[in-house]
Amino acid sequence: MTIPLSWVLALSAVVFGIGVIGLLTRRNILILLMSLELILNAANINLVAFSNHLHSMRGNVIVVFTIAVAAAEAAVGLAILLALFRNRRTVNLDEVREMKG
Amino acid sequence: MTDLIQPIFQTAAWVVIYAFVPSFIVMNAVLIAGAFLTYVERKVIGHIQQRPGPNRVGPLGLLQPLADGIKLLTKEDIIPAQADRFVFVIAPFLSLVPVIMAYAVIPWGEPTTLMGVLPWLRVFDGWGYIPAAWNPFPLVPEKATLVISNLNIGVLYILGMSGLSAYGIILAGWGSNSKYALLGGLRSAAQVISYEIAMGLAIVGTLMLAGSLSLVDIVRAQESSFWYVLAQPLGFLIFFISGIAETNRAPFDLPEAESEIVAGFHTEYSGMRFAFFFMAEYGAMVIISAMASILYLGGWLPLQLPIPSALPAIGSTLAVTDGAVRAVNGALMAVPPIVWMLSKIGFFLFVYIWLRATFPRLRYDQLMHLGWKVMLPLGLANIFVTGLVILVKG
Amino acid sequence: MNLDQAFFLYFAAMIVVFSIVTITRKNPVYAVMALLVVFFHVAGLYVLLNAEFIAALQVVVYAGAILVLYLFVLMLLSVPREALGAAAHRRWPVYALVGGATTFEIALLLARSKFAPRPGPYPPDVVREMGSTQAIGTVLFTEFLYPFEVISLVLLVAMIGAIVLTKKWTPAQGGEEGR
Amino acid sequence: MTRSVVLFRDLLIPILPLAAFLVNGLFGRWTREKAHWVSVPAVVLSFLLSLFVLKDVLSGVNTYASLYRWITVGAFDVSVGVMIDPLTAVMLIVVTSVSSLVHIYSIGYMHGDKGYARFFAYLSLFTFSMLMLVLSNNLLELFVFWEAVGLCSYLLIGHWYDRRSAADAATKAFVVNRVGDFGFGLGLLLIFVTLGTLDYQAVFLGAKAATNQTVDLLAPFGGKLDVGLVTLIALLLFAGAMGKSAQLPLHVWLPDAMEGPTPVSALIHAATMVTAGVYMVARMHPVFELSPSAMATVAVVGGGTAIFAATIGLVQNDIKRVVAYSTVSQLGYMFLACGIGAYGIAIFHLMTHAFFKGLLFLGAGSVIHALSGEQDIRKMGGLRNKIPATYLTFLIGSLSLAGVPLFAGFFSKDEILTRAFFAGDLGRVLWGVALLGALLTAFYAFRLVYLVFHGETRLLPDAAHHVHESPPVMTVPLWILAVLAVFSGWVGIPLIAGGDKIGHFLEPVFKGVAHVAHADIRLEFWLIAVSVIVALLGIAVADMFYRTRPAMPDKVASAWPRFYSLLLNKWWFDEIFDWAIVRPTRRISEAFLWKVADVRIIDAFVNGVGSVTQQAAASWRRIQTGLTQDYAMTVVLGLLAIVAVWLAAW
Repeated sequence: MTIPLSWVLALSAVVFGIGVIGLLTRRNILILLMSLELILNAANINLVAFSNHLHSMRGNVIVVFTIAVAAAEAAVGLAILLALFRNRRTVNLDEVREMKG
Repeated sequence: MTDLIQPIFQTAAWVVIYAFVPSFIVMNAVLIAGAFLTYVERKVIGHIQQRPGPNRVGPLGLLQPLADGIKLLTKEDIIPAQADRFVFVIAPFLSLVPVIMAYAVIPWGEPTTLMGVLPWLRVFDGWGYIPAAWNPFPLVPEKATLVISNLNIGVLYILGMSGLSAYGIILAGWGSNSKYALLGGLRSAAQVISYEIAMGLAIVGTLMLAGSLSLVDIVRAQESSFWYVLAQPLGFLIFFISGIAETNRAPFDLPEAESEIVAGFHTEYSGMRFAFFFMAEYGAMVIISAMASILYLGGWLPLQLPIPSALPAIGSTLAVTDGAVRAVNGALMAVPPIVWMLSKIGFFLFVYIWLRATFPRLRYDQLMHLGWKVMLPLGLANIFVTGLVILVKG
Repeated sequence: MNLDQAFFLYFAAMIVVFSIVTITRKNPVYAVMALLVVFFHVAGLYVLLNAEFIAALQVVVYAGAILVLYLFVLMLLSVPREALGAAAHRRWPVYALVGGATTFEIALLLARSKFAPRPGPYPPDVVREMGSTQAIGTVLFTEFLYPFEVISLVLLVAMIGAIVLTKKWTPAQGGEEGR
Repeated sequence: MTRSVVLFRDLLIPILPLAAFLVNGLFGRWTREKAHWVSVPAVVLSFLLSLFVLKDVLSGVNTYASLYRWITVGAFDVSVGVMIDPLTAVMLIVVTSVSSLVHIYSIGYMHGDKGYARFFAYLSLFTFSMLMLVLSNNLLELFVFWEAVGLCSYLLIGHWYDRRSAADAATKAFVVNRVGDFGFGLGLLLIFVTLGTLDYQAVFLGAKAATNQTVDLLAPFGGKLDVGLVTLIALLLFAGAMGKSAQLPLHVWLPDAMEGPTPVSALIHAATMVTAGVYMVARMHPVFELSPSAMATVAVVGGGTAIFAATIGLVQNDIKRVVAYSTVSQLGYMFLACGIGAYGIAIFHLMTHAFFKGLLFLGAGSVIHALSGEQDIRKMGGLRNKIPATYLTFLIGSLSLAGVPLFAGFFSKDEILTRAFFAGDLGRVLWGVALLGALLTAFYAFRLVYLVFHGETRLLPDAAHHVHESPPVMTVPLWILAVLAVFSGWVGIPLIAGGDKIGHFLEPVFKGVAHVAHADIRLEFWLIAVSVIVALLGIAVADMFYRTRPAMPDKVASAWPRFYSLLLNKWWFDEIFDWAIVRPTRRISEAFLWKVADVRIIDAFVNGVGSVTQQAAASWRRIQTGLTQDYAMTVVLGLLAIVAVWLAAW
């Protein structure tokens, strides 16, 4: 009872693509962060699939790290969002363009 | 045709026998017990406060839960006009479902024949009415452990489910579109997240002793050594206090502090939706009690007194003979394991109610202070000391 | 088709559908709920792939902590619904197209690749026997011990950073007002 | 003790002053008046540890260890390491003991200075650098710390940097040293090119093999001038030593260096840093030994400097400058000893000189301190009773410098003279020169004593009131040094008296050197007698000139006015340098380097780069939209392109 590797890879590619599209098109920073989580999950799915496929634990271990990094990313990202909202009363990314050249 | 249907049938039979039937039994038992627990609570608190408690419906008021249930079922179901309907409707389910799901890994007792039911079911196999390929009964085992699923990550599973209970509360608060509800929801979410960390850290101590994440294995490990409350008294305290906070019970019931924010996140709820939150709360209480029993009091294991002569220092000074102790131990052993388990749970539930009747509610900053600056460091210290002891003793 | 594959198809379908739901909701609360569904099904997928420890982690950390944090921040912000404005920015079709094209390319690349199985020390039956928790622990605390410590440092720094960023500085504390 | 513990203990010797430097250097703001509580214990502890090292070396334990692979580029492989042998041990003791005493002395001398912590920081840094210099086991490490002590010297001469003269003197010291160090650097390069290593032991082994190689110096110009490779190396190294040890004609910086605080003069410009040149020549003696002409150069330069500086010392009026010229002269004696192959004696004289010259400088500092900053000996006189401790110790130092028997300076200087006498024809000539130098030395030493401490007071009236003896924190180091200035010579009592312990001690280091046999004990005795008579004669003349007949000096000066003015103006060295080097350099700089090269070429290029960048940025900045998603889009487009290329190349 096995699942072909290609199925999982296809799924992760699709999730990755959805995440990228969300990241590129949405204005709300919260949704952008969630898109990032989708991208990370796509990568994690790949890691676990290959871990299973190659009979190795390394992929799984790296997923542990990824989840930790995702937690850190969420904490810092949301903190920045809170600070931003406090100062600018907005959560829309295209209203923040101080770095314009 | 048979090639397709036969495996589906067998799978379905497998699902029914292994998943559906036990789940059905446990779920209903828990819900009924939860309802009955409200009665017990009112009665116990009544007696502590020197008043009789409910005593009108049925003998000793025993039918009170039933009356309450009928009342809640027939009550008008109100959804506030400004509420987010979808979130408002789904929140009570989100709060109850994880609690019920958590029961899947709670072991209730030793492998048993269920008083002979299981072998009897297998008798159908021999009658020959059913073609062998279609026969679901060979799946029935001789003996079954009293657990729906013995996951090898059981503890993590319970932690995950208890973490999810924050969703129901926070979404109920937000969906109601009311400031009391929102405040209650936020408080609850912060509280649940905070205390889940301390709880997780407390559990790690026992996990290190048992060397497994499976609840069944943890009980087995205590069978061959001793109850972990003896080795982890600090961990036990942290776990139980965090558990009370995790279930939003007094004295940590800030999310529903009626004097400050009316009824907290469920201010706007009524009828059966309201009842769902209640069932979730009592279900979670039972889960925490069961976890405390399994992790620290040996689960279904009977209480066994130590043999005096085996005690190194004080054994000879005791005026009790080994024989007497062995006799008592034998009597304790004769009590069925599930009774042990249930009575331990009952004990913790009693403590829950007792605490509610005794302690005043904490202030919010006190609650956070306790969680982050007392429980968390103590939990870490507990892990450190446990690790050190394991290292030293090899 | 066997039972695992059937489960996989179910999980995959749910993941894809709810991922799309996540990135298309105007109200972030719905997005969070959709993402919760996605995370649960990803956890299910991990169980299918013999990684039940990762699955538990997915539920405990992703669903139980990270996503709750999102929801929490959402409540704290309490952005008025009118202030959100349009969901996507004005050039979104172009951007979506580029994103889609990239995905297509990656899919093509994956489709053309060959992944020969190179049996390692942890075949599925061995993992099932010892439990994926023990297997991961063995590798994590030997081969990956140093990265593990580094990750804990990363988390600590992120925690401090989040606190510093969200703290309300008063003049008495020597910070700029309203920072 | 295990080897590593011993090594660690030895390393603590330089590390302690380094730590003191770091503390005072980084936290000087807080240590301020308490700076010495950091520096003094560190250096004293170093001294105590050095005693252990000496004990080990006495029992025959030498250390050679590479600690850290420093630079590895191709064949160039240099480690940081330590080498401890008897020579190092002697240097360690000298450096740490004098440094400790100077540190303690500075507590009193620098009291109330606004750069107190900075002063101690640099002093400790100097001690660290000097210790590392003597501990190093290869030439590059030596060179690095060679430069580091030069830096400390620069920093400390310019301690009172708000005084123009101090700042100028610091710069002068730095620049003149660069001239010598340029030669030193070339020497190192030549060694590496020839031998492929800079490690002492490897260099010594390799130098022997390279004895017969020659270098054609004029090859690039089409000419031909073959010079022995080893000679060239030795001379280049000696150029460095000349700069550092103030030998003719690179001596000009040392007298000016007296602008620094007096403890600095005592430590750096008398006892330790300036002797680094002598140490280096002694350390590199296997190379020098291979080239008789280089040896002769060293001896002649040393002898010449000895007499030359002594003549200037006769007429100078600044108390510190007299002592400074005396230092130059005594360093000349050390090089003279090196040049005739008597390295052990050179090091012996280095040690005794460190003690008595350190004493003289600190004594001079005590006088200056007593007179609230007055340095002109014409304005002193009759201080004998007012500052008795300073007087007594200064007198001991002067006796030692003059070479009066039983004082330390006598044994070492006399041994140099004796060895010179037995070192061939050139040696004889140098012996004569050195003997004359000894006469002059005794004269100017006691000129100083008489002018400062004896006779009528010539103090300015308001200065006379404030004359006071220095506090114990300054006089105790003086007494300790005075004791050393007497007894340190006794380890080198000549062979005829059955001594020369230090010679035996250093013998393993210089074992390759051909031992000059003492031809005749009776002759040697007569030589000693001659030098004693010369020393006493010098003192007697000084006594006559400055005590019994005070009119004599003026009479002598007016009898030979041109000679007197030549001496008074230091043989016009500064003026010659100014005319021959400084002014032409300035003229070229002004006319060409500044107005053409700098303004027209370099500035134009730099400004051009700036304006091109500005204009380019003006048009390119438009792609910076400030929208995060545009940047994310760029990332995704990059991914798209990379995967596309990959797919295309499949």
